[in-house]
Amino acid sequence: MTTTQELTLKTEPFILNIGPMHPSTHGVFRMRATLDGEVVTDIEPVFGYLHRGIEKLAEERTYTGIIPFTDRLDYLSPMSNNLGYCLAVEKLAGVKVPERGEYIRIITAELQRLANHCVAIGAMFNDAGAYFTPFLYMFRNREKIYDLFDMLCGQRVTYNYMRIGGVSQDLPEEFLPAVAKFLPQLKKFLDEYEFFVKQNEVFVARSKGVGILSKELAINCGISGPVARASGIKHDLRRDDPYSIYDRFEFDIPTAENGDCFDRFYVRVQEMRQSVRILEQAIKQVPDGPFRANVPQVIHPPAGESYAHIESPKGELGYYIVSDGSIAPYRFHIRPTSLINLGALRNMVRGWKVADLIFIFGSIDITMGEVDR
Amino acid sequence: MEIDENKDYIYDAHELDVHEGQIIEKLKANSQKSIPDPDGWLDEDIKRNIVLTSLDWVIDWARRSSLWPVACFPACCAIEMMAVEGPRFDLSRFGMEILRASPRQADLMITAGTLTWKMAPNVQRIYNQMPDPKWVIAMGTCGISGGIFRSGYNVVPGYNKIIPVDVYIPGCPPRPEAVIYGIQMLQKKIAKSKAVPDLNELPNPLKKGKK
Amino acid sequence: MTTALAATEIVSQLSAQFPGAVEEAGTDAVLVKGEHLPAVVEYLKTAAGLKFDYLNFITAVDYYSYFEVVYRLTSLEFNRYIVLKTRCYTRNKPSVLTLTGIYQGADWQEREIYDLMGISFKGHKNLKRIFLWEGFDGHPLRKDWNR
Amino acid sequence: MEPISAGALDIIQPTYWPGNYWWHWLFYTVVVIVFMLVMVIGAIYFERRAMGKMQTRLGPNRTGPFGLLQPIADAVKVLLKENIVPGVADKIVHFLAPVIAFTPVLLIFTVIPFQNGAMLADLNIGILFIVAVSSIATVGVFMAGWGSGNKYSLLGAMRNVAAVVSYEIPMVLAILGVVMVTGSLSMNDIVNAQNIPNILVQPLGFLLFFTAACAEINRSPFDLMEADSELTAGFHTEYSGMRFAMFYLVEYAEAIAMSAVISTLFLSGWRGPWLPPWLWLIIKTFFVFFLMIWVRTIMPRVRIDQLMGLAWKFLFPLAVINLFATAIEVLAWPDASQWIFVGVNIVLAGALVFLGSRLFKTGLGRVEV
Repeated sequence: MTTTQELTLKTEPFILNIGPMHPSTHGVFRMRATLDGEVVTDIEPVFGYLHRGIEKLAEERTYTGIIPFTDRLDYLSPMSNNLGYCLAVEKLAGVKVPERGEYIRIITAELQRLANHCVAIGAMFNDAGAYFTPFLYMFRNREKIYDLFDMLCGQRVTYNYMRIGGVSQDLPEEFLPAVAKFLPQLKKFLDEYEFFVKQNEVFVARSKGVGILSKELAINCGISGPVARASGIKHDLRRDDPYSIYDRFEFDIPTAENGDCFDRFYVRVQEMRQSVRILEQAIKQVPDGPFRANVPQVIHPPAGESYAHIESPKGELGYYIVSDGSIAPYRFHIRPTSLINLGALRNMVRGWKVADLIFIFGSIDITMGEVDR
Repeated sequence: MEIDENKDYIYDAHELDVHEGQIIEKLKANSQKSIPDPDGWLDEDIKRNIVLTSLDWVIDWARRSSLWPVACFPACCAIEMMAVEGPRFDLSRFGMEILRASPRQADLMITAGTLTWKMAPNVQRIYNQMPDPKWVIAMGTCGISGGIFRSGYNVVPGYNKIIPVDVYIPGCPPRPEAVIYGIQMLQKKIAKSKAVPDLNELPNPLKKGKK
Repeated sequence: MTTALAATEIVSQLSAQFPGAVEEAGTDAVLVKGEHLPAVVEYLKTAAGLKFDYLNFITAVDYYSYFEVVYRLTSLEFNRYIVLKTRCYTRNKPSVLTLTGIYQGADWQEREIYDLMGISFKGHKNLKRIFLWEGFDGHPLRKDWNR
Repeated sequence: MEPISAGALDIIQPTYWPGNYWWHWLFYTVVVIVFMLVMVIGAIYFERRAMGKMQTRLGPNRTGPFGLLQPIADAVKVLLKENIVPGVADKIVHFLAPVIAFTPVLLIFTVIPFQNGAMLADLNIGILFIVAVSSIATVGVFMAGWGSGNKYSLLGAMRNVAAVVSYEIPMVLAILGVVMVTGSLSMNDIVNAQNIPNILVQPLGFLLFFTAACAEINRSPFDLMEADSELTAGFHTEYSGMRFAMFYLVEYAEAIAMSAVISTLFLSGWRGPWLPPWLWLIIKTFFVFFLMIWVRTIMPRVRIDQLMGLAWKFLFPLAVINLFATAIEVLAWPDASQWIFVGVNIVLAGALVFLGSRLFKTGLGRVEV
């Protein structure tokens, strides 16, 4: 007589290699996923397919010469990267940035946050399987932000706009009116977009309660940015450790409770609204005056070390610079937001389906340029 | 299969990693010279003064009108590639909105981004998986020569060390207009190619050892 | 503003808890002896009034005569930070104790240091190269590394 | 003993061939194949342009006038591409899969009337034939997934089989409602009986059949077997050149065939004023196809367990209720005007869909598949 014990099927783990060249790994991320049918039982991330050795290359460049590298770190938000790096060097060298320069920096950084979240939200929908539509609508608005940057520095992606002690060139006359004209359009678009997304039953079913990241785990993994705030951590460096002139603006820090994919989407949309709020205040207050401090092209900061961090669109982006008094940094380390935010991916995806694995990964919003550096 | 929440973060895929490392080292040793661009036929064509037939014209027209790119977007240029696909620049006008995720169904590889040695075997594999006829556009300075990362220890100085490249689009990253221009250049190039082979040049199975 | 926890403030507390653990106390950083590091960090993480529960980053610097591993911890509750450092004085197979048991976020950062700087972390369960491939010659971020 | 010549004549000229002559049969076969190919080319162009418009872009407009030649260029190019068979593939299965997937789609068109009686075979079990034949394509898909020797393909094929097996049931139950109202299984009779289009008499049946048909032919949001963002290209990841073209053709031909079936069953097929009947059929087919494109453009993909949940928890109970309601109507008041049932059924359908969606939401947990 056969018992239930004997009838149990012997199963083998099904190992699926996802990436490095896969349509929704946001670049060249690779996962070795162990599947049980459709259920993901384990994943092992493999990195390094875009490891360009920026930290080593920076040791042979001058301090100003490193700024182009920072553009290419997180290529979805180069302005924020520039800002973080310049803050670190200014902290090291003790440079004071003039008022106008500070305002220009804030405006560009917040516009960059809008542009980044456009892609983050759009790509997240693509990973959920929407055939490009939400992505392209977001991209249409992103193009408008690109136009503004184009006006500012003549580049569309890698701006190389900020300098140590300010920015490379002054605002063109038509820039601020253009921003003022763009913001109401974006606000209207966001209302519309959020309405349609929340009405979409399939998206809600796919995202609510999926890929939950608990608050404790998020803190333990060092996760920051919208992902952490979606898990209920009310931590924003713009508020908790104000750099530049963020203490002059009024804005809220949107948080959510559940820490699922829907909350990550929701927090990003709310953050875009807050960025619009900051921009509205900032463009009214821009003072006249110099846009750049009087800093030599080749600077020799005193020997020492400095760490400056900013709230980049993806989270805490930090630069740790050790100087030996020469024209090049002795050691240049980047705190990679994307790499550290991925730290909890394995805990988030285990037990979910393959489709969810892709979706949860998309909802974290990473850039491989920053993960691998 | 039960999911053990407390299972340690250990994998026994060491052999796989070692194997991957060996492949990379082998490729690195073998690809020190640039692969010449596959347009030698252009000169030859002019020399021999071959007239394209109308069948050639039809096939070339079909090939250049429907270039399906494969998704090969390692780095920064991918953003501009997406912008080209996007509403403003709109690659769908040329019938190129079908981004095939599987290289088996694609004709064109737009290499948007820096190539690292760790990635090189994968790119080569994708290229080999594409069915003939296939074309490659090296997009951006990193794709052409390694760009500002050229001196890096893990960066391949240009895609043409790994795969033959048809069209180069400079820029870091190139603007979408430049990308569209590059694609049109490729279309011109395809329009000149000879699709139907000469019967005299084909190997004759009846005569062994002779063409 | 995240304020620095002055080294002098904490050093007496640490010295009382772990005699001989603090090697040197600078103005902005505390230099901890390698063998005491996990215990000190555990104490900083759990002790009431400190609660350094958030690991910002780990990195390492090559000073030729020694390697310095830098840890920056933040207390989200009290909005304060502290920088811990530890040194290993050997160039041949330097090693530090791991923090993966205390902070999960330390995992990949330690692997990165192992990969690029060649410092191994004792007790790390999955210490292998993260960015470069198995068989890559040397550790590129070392100052004496040559292509 | 019967003369041999009589038997031979039976083979050449059986009674069920249209017009009773074999050349009619041949002519219709050619017409059906050409019609399907032209429709597919039109559908591909139509879909790309329509989706372009919905996505704030243009869609193909450079190749030929208004981009009309784009699908032809695609077809010529794909047919002339190299055909790769992977080394680990099962060669025979890999070769046969597209053929097996392709044939049943052609067969569906044999029983669709273009005009009163104008069809290749007026089977008296036409709709049953469609149900039977349309699921054979799954065998081809599964062969493709298995024969490719690719893990992504296998996953996609397994998903497809699971989906088709589940969605057959609500689909057939939805059809039964139509059969009860019209009283026939023959496609021609179904169209002839529709003085009021069945979409009004059977609104719930239409919704169920449309959803189930979308799932069965793997249109978005149920395109789990291709699932670009997860499984690269799903079951046809390893197919290139002409084989891939066949799968691409199958995808659109199935969509067109299902649209034609829906317009025959629910939108009164070729019937309509002023225009010639075949044009009405094409217009209605493209209207249904447009609905499919619309859904594809605006919906993310569902997960496999949600797909199953939708079939068994939502569509199946609704289909059964619909069947009972129709049965009562047909049995109890066989002579009442259908317009009364139109009103009753629309109200019933609205209420059921509303209640079902509320109930379905509460049960949207994880289901192990």
